[in-house]
Amino acid sequence: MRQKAHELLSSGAVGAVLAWEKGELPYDTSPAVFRDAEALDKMVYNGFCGSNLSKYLIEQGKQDEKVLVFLKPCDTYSLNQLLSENRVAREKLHIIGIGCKGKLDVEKLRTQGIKGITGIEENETLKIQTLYGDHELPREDVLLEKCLSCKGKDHKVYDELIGEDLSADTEQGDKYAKVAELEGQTPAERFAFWRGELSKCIRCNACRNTCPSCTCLKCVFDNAHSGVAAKVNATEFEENMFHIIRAFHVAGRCSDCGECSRVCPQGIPIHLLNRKFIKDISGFYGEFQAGETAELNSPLLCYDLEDAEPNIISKREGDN
Amino acid sequence: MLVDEKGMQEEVIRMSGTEPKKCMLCGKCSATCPPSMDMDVRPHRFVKNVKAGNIEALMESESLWKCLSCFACVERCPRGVEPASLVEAVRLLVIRQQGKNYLTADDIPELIASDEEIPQQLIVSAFRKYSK
Amino acid sequence: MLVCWCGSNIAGTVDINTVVEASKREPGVVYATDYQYMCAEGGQAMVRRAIEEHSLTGIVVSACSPRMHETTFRKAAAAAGLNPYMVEIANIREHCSWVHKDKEVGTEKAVVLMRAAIAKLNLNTPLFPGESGVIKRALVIGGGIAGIQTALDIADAGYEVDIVEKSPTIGGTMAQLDKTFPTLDCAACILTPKMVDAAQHDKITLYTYSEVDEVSGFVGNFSVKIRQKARCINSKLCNGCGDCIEKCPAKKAKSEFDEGLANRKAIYVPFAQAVPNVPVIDQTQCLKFKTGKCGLCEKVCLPKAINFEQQDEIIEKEYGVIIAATGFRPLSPERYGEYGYGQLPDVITSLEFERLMNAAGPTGGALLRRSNGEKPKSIVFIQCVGSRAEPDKGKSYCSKICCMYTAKHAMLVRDKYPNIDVSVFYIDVRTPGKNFDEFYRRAVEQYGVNYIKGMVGKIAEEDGRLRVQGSDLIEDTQIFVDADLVVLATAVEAQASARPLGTMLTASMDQNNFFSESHAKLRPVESPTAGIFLSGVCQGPKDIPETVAQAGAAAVKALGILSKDKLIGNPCIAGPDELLCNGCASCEKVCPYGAITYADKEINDHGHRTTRHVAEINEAICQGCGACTVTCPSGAMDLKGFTNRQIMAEVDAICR
Amino acid sequence: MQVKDQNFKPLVVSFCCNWCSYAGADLAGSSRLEYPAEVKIIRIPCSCRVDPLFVLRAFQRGADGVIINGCHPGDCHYTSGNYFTRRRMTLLFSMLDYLGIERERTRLEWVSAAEGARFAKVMNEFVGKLHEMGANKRLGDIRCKE
Amino acid sequence: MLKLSLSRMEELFSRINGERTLYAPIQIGEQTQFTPWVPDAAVQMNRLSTVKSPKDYFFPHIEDIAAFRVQGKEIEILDVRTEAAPFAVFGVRACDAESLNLLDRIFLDDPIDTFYESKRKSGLIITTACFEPEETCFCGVFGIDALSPGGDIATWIVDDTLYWNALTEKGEALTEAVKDLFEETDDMAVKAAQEKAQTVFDKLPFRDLNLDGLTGEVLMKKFNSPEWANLNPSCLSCGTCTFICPTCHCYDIQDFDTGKGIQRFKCWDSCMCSDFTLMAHGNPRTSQLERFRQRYMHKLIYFPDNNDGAYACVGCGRCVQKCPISMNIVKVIKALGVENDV
Repeated sequence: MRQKAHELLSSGAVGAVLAWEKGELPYDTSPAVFRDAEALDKMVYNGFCGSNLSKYLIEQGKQDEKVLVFLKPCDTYSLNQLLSENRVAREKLHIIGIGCKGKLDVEKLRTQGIKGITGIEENETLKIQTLYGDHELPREDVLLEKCLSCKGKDHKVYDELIGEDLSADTEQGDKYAKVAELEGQTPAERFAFWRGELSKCIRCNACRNTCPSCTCLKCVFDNAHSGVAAKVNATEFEENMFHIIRAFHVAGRCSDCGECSRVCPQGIPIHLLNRKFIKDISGFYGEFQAGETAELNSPLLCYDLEDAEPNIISKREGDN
Repeated sequence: MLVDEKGMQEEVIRMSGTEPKKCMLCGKCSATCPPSMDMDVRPHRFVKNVKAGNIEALMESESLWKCLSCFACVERCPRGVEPASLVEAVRLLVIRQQGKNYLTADDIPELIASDEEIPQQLIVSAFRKYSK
Repeated sequence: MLVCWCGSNIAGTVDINTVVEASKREPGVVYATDYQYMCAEGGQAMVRRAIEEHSLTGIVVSACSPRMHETTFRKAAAAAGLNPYMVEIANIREHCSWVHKDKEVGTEKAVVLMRAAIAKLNLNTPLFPGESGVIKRALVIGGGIAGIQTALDIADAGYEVDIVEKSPTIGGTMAQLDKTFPTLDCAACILTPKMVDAAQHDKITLYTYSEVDEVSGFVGNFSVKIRQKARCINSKLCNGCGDCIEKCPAKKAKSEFDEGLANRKAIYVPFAQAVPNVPVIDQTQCLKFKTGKCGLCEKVCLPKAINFEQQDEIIEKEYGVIIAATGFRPLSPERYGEYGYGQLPDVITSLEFERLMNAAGPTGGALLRRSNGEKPKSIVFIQCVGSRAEPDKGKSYCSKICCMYTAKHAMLVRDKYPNIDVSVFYIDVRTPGKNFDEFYRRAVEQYGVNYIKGMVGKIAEEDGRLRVQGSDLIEDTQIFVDADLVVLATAVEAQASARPLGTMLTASMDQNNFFSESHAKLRPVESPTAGIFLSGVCQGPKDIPETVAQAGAAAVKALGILSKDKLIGNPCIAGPDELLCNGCASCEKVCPYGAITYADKEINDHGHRTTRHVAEINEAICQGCGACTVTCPSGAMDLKGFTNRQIMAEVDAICR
Repeated sequence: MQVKDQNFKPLVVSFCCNWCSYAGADLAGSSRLEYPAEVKIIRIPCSCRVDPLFVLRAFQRGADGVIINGCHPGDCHYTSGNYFTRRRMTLLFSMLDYLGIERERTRLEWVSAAEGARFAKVMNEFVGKLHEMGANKRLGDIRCKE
Repeated sequence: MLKLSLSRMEELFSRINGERTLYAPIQIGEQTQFTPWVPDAAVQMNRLSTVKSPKDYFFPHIEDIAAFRVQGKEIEILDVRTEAAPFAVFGVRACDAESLNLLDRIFLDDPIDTFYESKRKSGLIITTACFEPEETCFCGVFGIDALSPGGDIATWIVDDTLYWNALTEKGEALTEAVKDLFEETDDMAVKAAQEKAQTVFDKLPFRDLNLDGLTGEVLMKKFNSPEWANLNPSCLSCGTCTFICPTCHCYDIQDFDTGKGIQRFKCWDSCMCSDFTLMAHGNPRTSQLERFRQRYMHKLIYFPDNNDGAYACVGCGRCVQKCPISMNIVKVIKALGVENDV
């Protein structure tokens, strides 16, 4: 990867490389823009490159130059969605699809009581060195939540592929399992569940700002003229409001990349809101995966004369 | 106990699940009704009487027991009024007032023997209705 | 703030004084008063005076529905120099005083509705309507008597009109009729001259055997794609000699014009007086198309007008107005098993009866039984077949013309064949029209037609005759009439093509697939969609004189637009805030009118200049539905007159 | 058995499209058909003008139920508006349900200009249901309470 | 010094809670947060950093400061100020305790923030020493001794025993009230544990983070450093770092129209927000880079320049752990500090 980036950057074929940069600790890689071939030494690709680079292309694509970007299979769905909404110009991109066998979640290490991490060796079994001794863990136990419902190893948009062999078939769990479990509960139980989760929200906006579908120049919640702007969740209502509207605004556009839940400092399973919409859309209007191609229309931008009426909601649950 | 006619009228309408006010008096029910010729209160007038609240007269009418429950009137009525259902409901009123068994399983063989042309469906529905 | 009593209509259940006093406490309100009839001249004068005396920047009228008098008060405001869009109406009549009986409850609600209107008004801004041009040509869809009359009236006023007719000739259902009530003059004698007039009018273009494929645009500027189906005849070369028809060996097709009672050739003109008198090849019947062999017509055609290669042609034209005149079809009575239509050949519909009676019809005007070709001795007519029924049993409406045409039929039979007994089963005989009841009485009194009040329950064949079992409600008996022919007065039904056409025109339709009029009493020939007018039975059942009257009325309304050079638009349209527009084009995808386009524009955000792809609204095309506003996640797209802030202010005020 | 507050008056925001439902409500009025005064109507050009924000806003400010009324499918004055409404509101209502907000507090109805009686019937039904359920406690904003 | 067996903590908590509200690091789901203590709560004695710092209890995320009742055209101003009720926070770490001293510099300096002052007076801080630091900890860089924390009362947990030492008058007063639970003891066990733990501190990855050269004297140079352009692009401009930071103290004042009046409240703001510093004419900071730079310039240059060299960072490591894209103050210090003189 580094060699390819070096080649394209030094030849002037691209003006910038969007990739990951190694950090100060074994796991703190950051997305980075490299403009200098020398600096590519710091470029890294490992199990902690979970962040989705596609949204950065909105900003990086504004320059009058071509950008080389490395995308994992799931990131390409987000990029397709951005392409379909004219947020990124395809001709300015050189996309290299890279393999992925699931990315790691350092928080999961911590919740297992591992602290003081000073080194991580990545294999099927992770070898972790800490200030307090060494640990070993199966890789699959510390995968990011989003990798537990992997969309597969195919890249949906790319110019070339590198290291496809790196990809491993990830166990494809039922991504709707938790949504269905909640749907099966009583309204009071669901209400209690979501109150518990959403009351944790500190409105840091990390979910929104990382979301490759939340691409508004100015969010309605930041726009003093919108009438609904709010800097914080002053009441329970505002907690609900922010998350309902955010999920609604990305409904039919969200590719389920899982970044929202990954970045939430409070550990709120925000993706369960988006997945609810995805499940409903697929259930009511036919199977739909946003970002499958750049030409797809969001199901909220079209309709069918025979669409279900809202009473399908209670019909589906079979009770009330 | 339903003492007044108004109460009985409401009860008949409730039990039948149909609305006699929808009747436009086209007479199609009576035109189509097989035993209509033998009725004292023909189906369209049966509906009209329910509408007017003359339930007691209907309870004493012969038509009440002439109706075959063939539902031709229900099928043909352009307004969705169901004369047969109204007849049915009035019959039930009568049966309730009588308040005891008028037909037992033992009676059935005799009934069939007495009249070979008697529709079996009638026997079955009568058995269902006249015994409790 | 102005509160109307509407006589006792509002004042009866709303305490006007409380509303006035409450409004005075609302932020922004500087003056409040009330009046007996705000919409009357006195009330409007009061509105003007209040605006002038108190220098009002906006007014709220608490009165009847804005659908009634919003325009009235906007005009009054404009007369006093106030922008008409600075007027809001609180609907305290239809939505309040008329639905609540308790005065306290009504008053409380009226105050809330008034507050909501004030809250909205506080966020109103003056709006200025845009202008658009008018294409001086009308399109009439349907070439029956309605369409012909509308087209002639518009053409006579000096404007171009095109008629699109889906069958090969104009004339419509009226051309199939024998005589017309109540004068009994021959339909062809009064219709065919009009057909010829239309064909020869230099302002009228006929597109027969054609259908409307696509409509876009808006009042003044419709763009229409007309599909001219392949006739396989070059109309310009054809001289109408009819040699081709004579030689055509394929003669098994059912004649549509004769309601299937006679056959026609594969190449045919529907009837002798067809306009244009140009044949058409029925490709499903023609041997050349079916087997590749034949082509006799081509051989005999001297002007060489036959062209088997002809394809459908799409004609694109622009129109300022469109008039729907799609007419009707008689309902098929097959679903009513009691009549045996379809099984019993001597049970026929009224329109079939018209053809049987017509001198140019399949029997040459001789009334003969379908089963054995013998003369009938007794005929039974049955009215209300499929009309006045619950929606799942037929049509809920009265078809209006059946009583009269049945009387006509009965009379014609008795006149021509005095020996035939004629009975009519009816529920009611409805004859509200000039000379109508007299006509019906003549059938009874002069011609001895036997009217029986009651419906028919069953028709059965018995010894070659029809035994009609019905009710006689006057006698309160079941009766049996032996008949040789039974004629069903079938309900009027909208054309199957009406609803898809309505969708294309964005015209609203009622539950029976008739076109909805803009106002049942005051705007009966206009569709709620601007620039679309309704002519004839496509709006609802009516007889010929009514159809012709309405056709003329539709023409006049259409002329009202055609005669203008500019149309003033509705200023309540969408518009993007370019600073917020992401350029995602979602709005473009949901706009039903194609009013949104995208363009690269230089955007100046507080001196920060960037070039961005942003939405643009074509103000003449936008109709102001607001679909785009909700699609826009950033809230860049808003709807003037119904902005996000305004609607939320109303919500807030209601929930306060 | 839950004790119902007899004095509870549900607050209902009813969005009505200008062409069908608002006219239907007018017809209910001119036909003198009663429905509860707790229903307050907001006129919008088309049901597709209803932003989920408006629905939430109403609940925030203390509404106990929100009902959106539009033309019957196929009858939209703007051809397609109500089809978008149907998708949007189905999804929104489903999401509210998912968050545990009672399903019966939101409703989408098609009421034509000719259906005054139906308008009144729907409003009576809706308010009746809200009466049974009591006040909206799950989606209100405490700051907007008295 | 006093000591108490850990098995009797429930008793201690319930006694403290009796007098005042007690907040403690309690496990909720998979995270630990300061929340009001209730009997049998899962108090985390060993989990080092809570997601949010205890600053919430002194400088709340949202706080009403005034209200206006609007009736028609009448507006009435309502005073919503109240004296804070007494409370205590247990389990505060040395870094977080120090952060309150930094906040004091802001809020207790003229003009005094009375809302903060009231809470600071009523609040009591019980700290706990850190014997098992995380790899993200770097409080030592700012001269904080995690093994001898500050606050009103300091505690140490060694094996199965809690050691307790009051540091202030407020601390003494509380100690008096619960003294009967404790036994007197010397500090030998604590000392031994401190010595042992020091070896871990000496191995921390960021122990040598160098702050030299980050002073007001080089303000313009640092402001114009080309490094910002390298650091900034990854930043999502979310508010995570500012909201979990124990020293960030910016707030906004907003009005909420309730329909019946106005609720005026202050709420945390973040220099990462696009509307931070938004004024009537527009925003002087138009780019993400400027906002990103502001946060670190403030912590590392402006604040020490105005506050006797005290940096607005206590090395708690929260931002190192929680930044969604792992861009944090450590990386900034390394990029701009003395090692890279740019």
